[in-house]
Amino acid sequence: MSHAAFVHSLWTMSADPPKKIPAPHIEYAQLSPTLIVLGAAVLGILVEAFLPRRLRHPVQLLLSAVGLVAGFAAVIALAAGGYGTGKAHIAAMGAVAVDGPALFLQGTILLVSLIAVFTFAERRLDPAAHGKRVDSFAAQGSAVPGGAAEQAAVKAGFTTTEVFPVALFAVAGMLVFPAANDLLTLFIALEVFSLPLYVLCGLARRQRLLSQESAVKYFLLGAFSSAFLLFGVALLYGYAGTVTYAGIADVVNGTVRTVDPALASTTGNDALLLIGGALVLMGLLFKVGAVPFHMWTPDVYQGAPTPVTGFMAAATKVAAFGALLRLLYVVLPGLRWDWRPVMWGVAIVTMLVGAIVAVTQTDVKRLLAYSSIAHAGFILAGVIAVSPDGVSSVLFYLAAYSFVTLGAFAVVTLVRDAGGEATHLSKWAGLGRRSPLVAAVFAVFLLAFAGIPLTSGFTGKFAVFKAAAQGGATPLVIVGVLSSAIAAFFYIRVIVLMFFSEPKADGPTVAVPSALTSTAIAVGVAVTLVLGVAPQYFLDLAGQAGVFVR
Amino acid sequence: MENLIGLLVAAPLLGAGLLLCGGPRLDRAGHWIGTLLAAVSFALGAVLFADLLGRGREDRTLTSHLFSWVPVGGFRADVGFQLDQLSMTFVLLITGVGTLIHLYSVGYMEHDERRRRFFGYLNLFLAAMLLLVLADNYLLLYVGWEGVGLASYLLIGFWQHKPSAATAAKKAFLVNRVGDMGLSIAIMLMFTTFGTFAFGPVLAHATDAGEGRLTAIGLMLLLAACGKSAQVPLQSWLGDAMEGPTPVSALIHAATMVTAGVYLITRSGAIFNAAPDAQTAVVTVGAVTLLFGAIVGCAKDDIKKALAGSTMSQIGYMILAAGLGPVGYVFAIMHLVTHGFFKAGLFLGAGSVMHGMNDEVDMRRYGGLRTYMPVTFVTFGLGYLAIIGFPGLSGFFSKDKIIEAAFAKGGTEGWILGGAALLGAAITAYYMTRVMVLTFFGEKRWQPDAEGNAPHPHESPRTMTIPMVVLAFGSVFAGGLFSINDTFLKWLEPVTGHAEGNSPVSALTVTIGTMVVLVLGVALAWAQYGRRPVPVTAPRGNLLTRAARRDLLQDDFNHVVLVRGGEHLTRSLVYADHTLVDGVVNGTAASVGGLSGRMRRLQNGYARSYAVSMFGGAAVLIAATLLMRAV
Amino acid sequence: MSFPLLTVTAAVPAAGAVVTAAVPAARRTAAKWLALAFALATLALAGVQLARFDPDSGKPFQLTESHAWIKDFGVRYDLGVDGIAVVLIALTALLIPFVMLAGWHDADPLEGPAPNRRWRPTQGFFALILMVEAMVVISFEATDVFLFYIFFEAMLIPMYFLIGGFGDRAGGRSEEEAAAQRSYAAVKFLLYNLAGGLIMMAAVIGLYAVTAHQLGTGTFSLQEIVQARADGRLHFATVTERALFLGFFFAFAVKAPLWPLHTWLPGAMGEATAPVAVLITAVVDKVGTFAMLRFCLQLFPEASKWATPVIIVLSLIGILYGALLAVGQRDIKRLIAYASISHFGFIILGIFAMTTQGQGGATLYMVNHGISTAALMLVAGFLISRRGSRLIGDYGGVQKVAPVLAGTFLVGGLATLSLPGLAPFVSEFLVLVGTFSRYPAVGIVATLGIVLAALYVLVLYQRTMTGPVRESVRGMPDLRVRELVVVGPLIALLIFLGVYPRPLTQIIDPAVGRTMSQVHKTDPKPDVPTAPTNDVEAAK
Amino acid sequence: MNPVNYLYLAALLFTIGAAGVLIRRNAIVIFMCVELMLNACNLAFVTFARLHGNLDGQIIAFFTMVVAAAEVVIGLAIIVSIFRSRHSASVDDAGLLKL
Repeated sequence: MSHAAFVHSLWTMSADPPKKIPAPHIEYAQLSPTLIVLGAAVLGILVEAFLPRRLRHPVQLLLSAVGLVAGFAAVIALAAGGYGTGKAHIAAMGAVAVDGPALFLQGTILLVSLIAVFTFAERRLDPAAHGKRVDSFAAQGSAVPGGAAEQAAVKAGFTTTEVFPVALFAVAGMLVFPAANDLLTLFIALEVFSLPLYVLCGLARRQRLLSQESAVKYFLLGAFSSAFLLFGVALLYGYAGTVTYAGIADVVNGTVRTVDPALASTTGNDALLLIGGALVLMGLLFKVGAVPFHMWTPDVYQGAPTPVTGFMAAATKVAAFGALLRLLYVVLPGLRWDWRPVMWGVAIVTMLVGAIVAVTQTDVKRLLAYSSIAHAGFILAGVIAVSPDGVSSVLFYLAAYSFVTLGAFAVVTLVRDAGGEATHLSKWAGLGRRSPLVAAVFAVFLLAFAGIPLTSGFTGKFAVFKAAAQGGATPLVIVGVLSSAIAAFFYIRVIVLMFFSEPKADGPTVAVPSALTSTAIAVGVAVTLVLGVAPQYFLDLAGQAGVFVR
Repeated sequence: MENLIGLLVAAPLLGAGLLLCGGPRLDRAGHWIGTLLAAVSFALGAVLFADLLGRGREDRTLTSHLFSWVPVGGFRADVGFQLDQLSMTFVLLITGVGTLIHLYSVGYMEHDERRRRFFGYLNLFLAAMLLLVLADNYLLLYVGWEGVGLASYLLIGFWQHKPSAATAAKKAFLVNRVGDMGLSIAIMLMFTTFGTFAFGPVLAHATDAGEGRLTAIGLMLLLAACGKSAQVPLQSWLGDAMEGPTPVSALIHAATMVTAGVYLITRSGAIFNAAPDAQTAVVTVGAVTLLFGAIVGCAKDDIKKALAGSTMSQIGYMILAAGLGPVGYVFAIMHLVTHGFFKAGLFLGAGSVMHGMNDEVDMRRYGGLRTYMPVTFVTFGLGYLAIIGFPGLSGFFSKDKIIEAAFAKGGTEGWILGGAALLGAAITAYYMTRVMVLTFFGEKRWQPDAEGNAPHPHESPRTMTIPMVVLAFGSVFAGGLFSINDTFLKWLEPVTGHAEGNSPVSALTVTIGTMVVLVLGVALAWAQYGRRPVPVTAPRGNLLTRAARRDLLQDDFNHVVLVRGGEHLTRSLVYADHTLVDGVVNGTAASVGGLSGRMRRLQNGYARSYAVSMFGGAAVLIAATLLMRAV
Repeated sequence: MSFPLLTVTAAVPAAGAVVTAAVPAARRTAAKWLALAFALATLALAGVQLARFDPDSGKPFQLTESHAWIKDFGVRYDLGVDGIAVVLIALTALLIPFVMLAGWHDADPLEGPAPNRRWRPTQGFFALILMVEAMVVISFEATDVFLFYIFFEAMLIPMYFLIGGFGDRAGGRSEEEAAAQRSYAAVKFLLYNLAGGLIMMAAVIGLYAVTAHQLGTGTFSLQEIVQARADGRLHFATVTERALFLGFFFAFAVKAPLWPLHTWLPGAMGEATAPVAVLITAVVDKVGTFAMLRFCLQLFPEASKWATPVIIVLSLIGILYGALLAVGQRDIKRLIAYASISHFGFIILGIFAMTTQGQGGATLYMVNHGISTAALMLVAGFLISRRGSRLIGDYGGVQKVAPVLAGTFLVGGLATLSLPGLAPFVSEFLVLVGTFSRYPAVGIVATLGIVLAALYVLVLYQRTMTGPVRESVRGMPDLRVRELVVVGPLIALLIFLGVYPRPLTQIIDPAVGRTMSQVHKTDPKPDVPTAPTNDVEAAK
Repeated sequence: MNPVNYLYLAALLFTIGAAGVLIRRNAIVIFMCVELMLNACNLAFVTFARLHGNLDGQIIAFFTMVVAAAEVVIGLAIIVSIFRSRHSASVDDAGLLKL
């Protein structure tokens, strides 16, 4: 038929009375982790609305803790129910996958968030303002820094207890992100966890200007990247006529050829596929902080309230890598020969840039930011090894890394001077003399980052590189090893600073944390050492969880 | 009987252990303990000697295998002793002279607060030297070889507070190490050639090996000998070694240790016999050294250094003889023994003189001492006569034979060697006379020393004179006793073998020749120093004299070439290590740092530039992906 | 199952480290004695190992233990000792107590108020030493490449703190200067070795990839790999094998250290206190040479042979270079460090000469060098602690005021220049013979090393000990009892092993023979086979 | 006319938006540009939906609008707060965090 006629037919078709849209069938039980957390978040909002201030903090803490624990329990239940392996399938009309990787990552995210929430709730570090203990969040986010309103708020001892529900929303988003099984869900989840994070970044109690600046940067760049991602989604949709992973994959593999020739200009047009894929990839790489989409990381990590930084650094990475894995393994395996070389490049550049730039950093948080970039590179090396080993190694690495990161940032919150946290490295000189314990703990984390044997960092690195090597990516391993050598240099530098240089007279004090932060740090150390010495059980977990459902 | 051999070595070793670890509580009795143990091993030696004499000429070899030392794979080194006529000779010489010198030292070192340690070192030396001559394989010999080196190091540097002494000691050890290098390479060669380095098999199978290999071994052994026996080119240490106490010079640097080289060559005779080229090298070294030493000896004003030069030259004779092969071995050893007597005697005499002259060593400040220290004069005089080869005294017999043997080498070689030997004899007569005259004749040229107290020459105590007397007897009669119907030859022959050389000139001619040159030498010396007064400060002298005073510039050569060169080398290496080798490493680190600093500036804090990088990144990503598809 | 002797031998010092570190700040002395007790216990256990080790049993490894550990990586907790390992373990266990005694006061906190009540340098010092011991011991025992690698790497951390955390009193320099140079040395040590280790990690991964690819399941078990190679189930492509070999060897060569990767050693040994320096050169570095012998040769025989020429040349350079630089040093400890570089040259030379004498000698050399360097370095440390300066030029005439110190120093020096009669001579000569019998020229050049050794030792002795007594050393006390207790036994051992090394060689010999056979090398035969009779009588 | 042209338009809009983000200083404007990009995506979605003859794209467009709205809420809040503390909405003034 003629072209015009075809177009007309479309018009008329849409003019028909709309068919009944069947109510979707949702497996609530299998989505329960997400739902529980969301519920907790909503409750949290209500709490903010109705409870008196003094009660909010404990209640929020309790609420979110319970929520997260319950969520975790749900994950365990699902895993025990075999959803991780045998009964893995796609839930919610193909929107969400319930399979090994999803559950493993969700479990990790929930645990990490639980620990992170503890650090959120820490109220012993800052000196009591007007007799009221305060946490590291702004008295009133909306108030102008240093303005009358803020002073009043401080005097009144306000604290932004909204962070708890906000964080919970973010967690909910993160839970969906790695499980998202169509591009739309992916995008929504992305936004759902990004937006709260933007807010959280802006809520620091001290150095609010930095905090707000980081929020703005994160927000603008985040929005920018998600726009790219969305456009990529659009193009992929245009390519495949569907946004479900399975659907796209089918078209990619050429199993389905839905087109009547007139649509050949779009459907099955590889240009759309490649560009779209690249853009979506970029959106995810932005989240994991891979070069060249990494530039927000240092600024945001430095400016954000340290607990939030820890939370972001750990949880976001897990979620984002989860999504990345799923995209590459479920949607684009057919395209392997196109994206692998590109990802090689990205991985190499990321490892090197992260390691090299970190060498000259002078601020602990920025240092950790760059180190996180380098680690993103290492993980990418594992991602690129397109094999079950690759998946499980990445899962393991994420679990190991996230706890180390949390612990490290938790330690950072302890080292304080008059201006709040003393994050400039020069201030850390001689910390080992002043408080050997804290310094030792931090040293442990640094060594784990550096990948010294008997720490989780080593096991993870080994697993990832091993997968890469077996996947035939030997060059990646070499570069990885080299950049680890460079990275070792600055981790060691910090250790030298802490232990071998004389303490400064005006050096910072090390605050004695409450049980909350202590728990966070303790857990961090414990996980670091356990995964370093006896990783077999967890490797098994990751191994079993290494299969995606299609 | 065999077990006694072990004790022979053990006794002085025990002494060394006691005296060195015993601590101050042994200060009072220490020297006597040392002397006693030396005497004990002499006694044991005597007993064994008697035992050997009791046996038939052919089975005069005792062996005792103690334990397997280093068994690794095919490499078997044992600690085992072999006592035959050759080692027996040495044992008696070492322990005998050794004991005497212990005795002498009791008096000589009386006023030294570290006397105990001195005797400890002496005992250590005895033990090492005995090990050297008793070992039944080259590796164990090597142990003794370096052991005596150590002892000599400790003893030369005994007065460590004198920098000169410390330096001399170090020099001696280092030069010897060069020699030792030769020995160890020789042993390796033996191992690769024969699969073992025990005397028995090696010497038995020497002829089976290729001549080239044997020559190599021979040359390496020669190098070792040069180091230990102060032969050219490794002789430079001996003169400085005189920094040590005189008894040390007498025992180690005259009578025993320095003759170890001769022992080594004689012991390895089987190898040298099969390697004529090596032998040629040996005789050359011997001839050169005997002249070299003699010339140096003429120029020195320091009595001990003069004697040292003489020692060099005399050992030159021995090496020369040993190099001649079966013709000379016996005479080499014979001269070695006689030399052991008279040279030790001379040194002890010199020591006694110094003892009486507040340790003045410059002969130009002696003179006319014969009346003040008669015993010393007489014993020294007898030693003098012996060394210049005065008919009927020890030196005469032994040296004469060597000169004969040299001629017997035959051909031009024979004439050259013989001539050199004769010339050496002449010079010997000259410089020894010079020493004699300067010291004991002429008018008194004493001068108050640095502290301004004038010397009061006096005879030395008994403990010192007795050994001198005994040695004097030795230097007078030993040669004769040995030569009466070739006792010594018959005694050694089973070990070293012997061949009569066919000399182009008759023995008589040689003897007359020696007499003539002897007279000439003496007369010349007398004319120079006996007739006219001797200036207290040495005249500038002609070129040769000045060169000879400086050991014929050998040290200067070493200094310029080795020391300076070495210093430059090390200094530049230290620099290179820091700048180059380490520089590369630090350079890498630095460049990474620089790179980091530069890349860091990209992070300029402007959100928009971040956005640019993202945009660019996206572009690249897309481009790359498309490209991948394109290719 | 039988008593896990090997595990316990490593566990005791580890436990000791924990316990010692936990001792409250006030009870310094108690901590020291406690640590010493643990070290002695370890020594006892090492003794038991020696006793229970049967040199002549045909088994490649004895006292073995084997448990699954990380099966995803094919890693097993496999322990076992051969003749070489058991001897080196004994050496380690033997030296540690002396190191502790020698460093008895090195870590006493400076006068003045402690920066914090938890500040316990002394406890830390001794705990770290024990930790190092534990890790060294287990890396000697590990027969699983990965297990070895883990401790080979982890060992760096406690060493690093020992070097950077505890130095000599400043001497000429200001405290800051001293601290700066110290931490520079420590960082250099760590980065150098870490780089080596990381490159080795790549090789380890590669090894896994190969085994996993060819055997189905990846494995790190030394025996299994060797076995698989033997019966042809496992075959390395030439390039792969060489690459892997280089990866391993690089790490070991840094640790050993082999020229030109040595530049960290002088700094580290110079800045660290004498006992720690001993720990570095006598104990930790031995792991490197040991690993060459055990892993490089046994895992990659072909590649080892391929690399031999280069390695031989490098170690030859190392011998002469180290010696020459030692001559040029002005700092006592750096001098000893360079001397060690020269000696490590000998060890590596011996290993790659691929002869029984060479490898047996090299192994013996590791032990003897450990003892002799310990003796020399510790005495040097005593000297330095008296005067507070490391510069040779600041001493002179010490033998007059402290004869015993000078005497022991001399003996240590003589051992270093491998004087016959002292232990090092035996090993050095074995190495030389072993090398000579395969590469005569190399052997001869290497022999120059013994002359140079004499040079630097005697120069050191002359400048520090002899000559007129310097004002600076006047009234310097002689060795104290504690110090004698440290030096005496070491010297006794040097003499004993020099006269009667048989006990060691008996244990080492079979192991070396096995290594040789795995490299498919046999000793060159002598040209003139002498009558067997003398061999027989020599054997008895 | 050929609906494919709408795609070109979408691409054009998207590019304009992106360029705006890169060029403009004012945070608000940048943010608007981002919104423009999102809407460009919407256009693409509906066009594709049209081409494919299914409704997914159109539905997605609605989701996108919601998300955009949410972003506005968050974004404006943040921008306003920083404006109030710095009295400037220029992103180039926010340069404390760097290197």
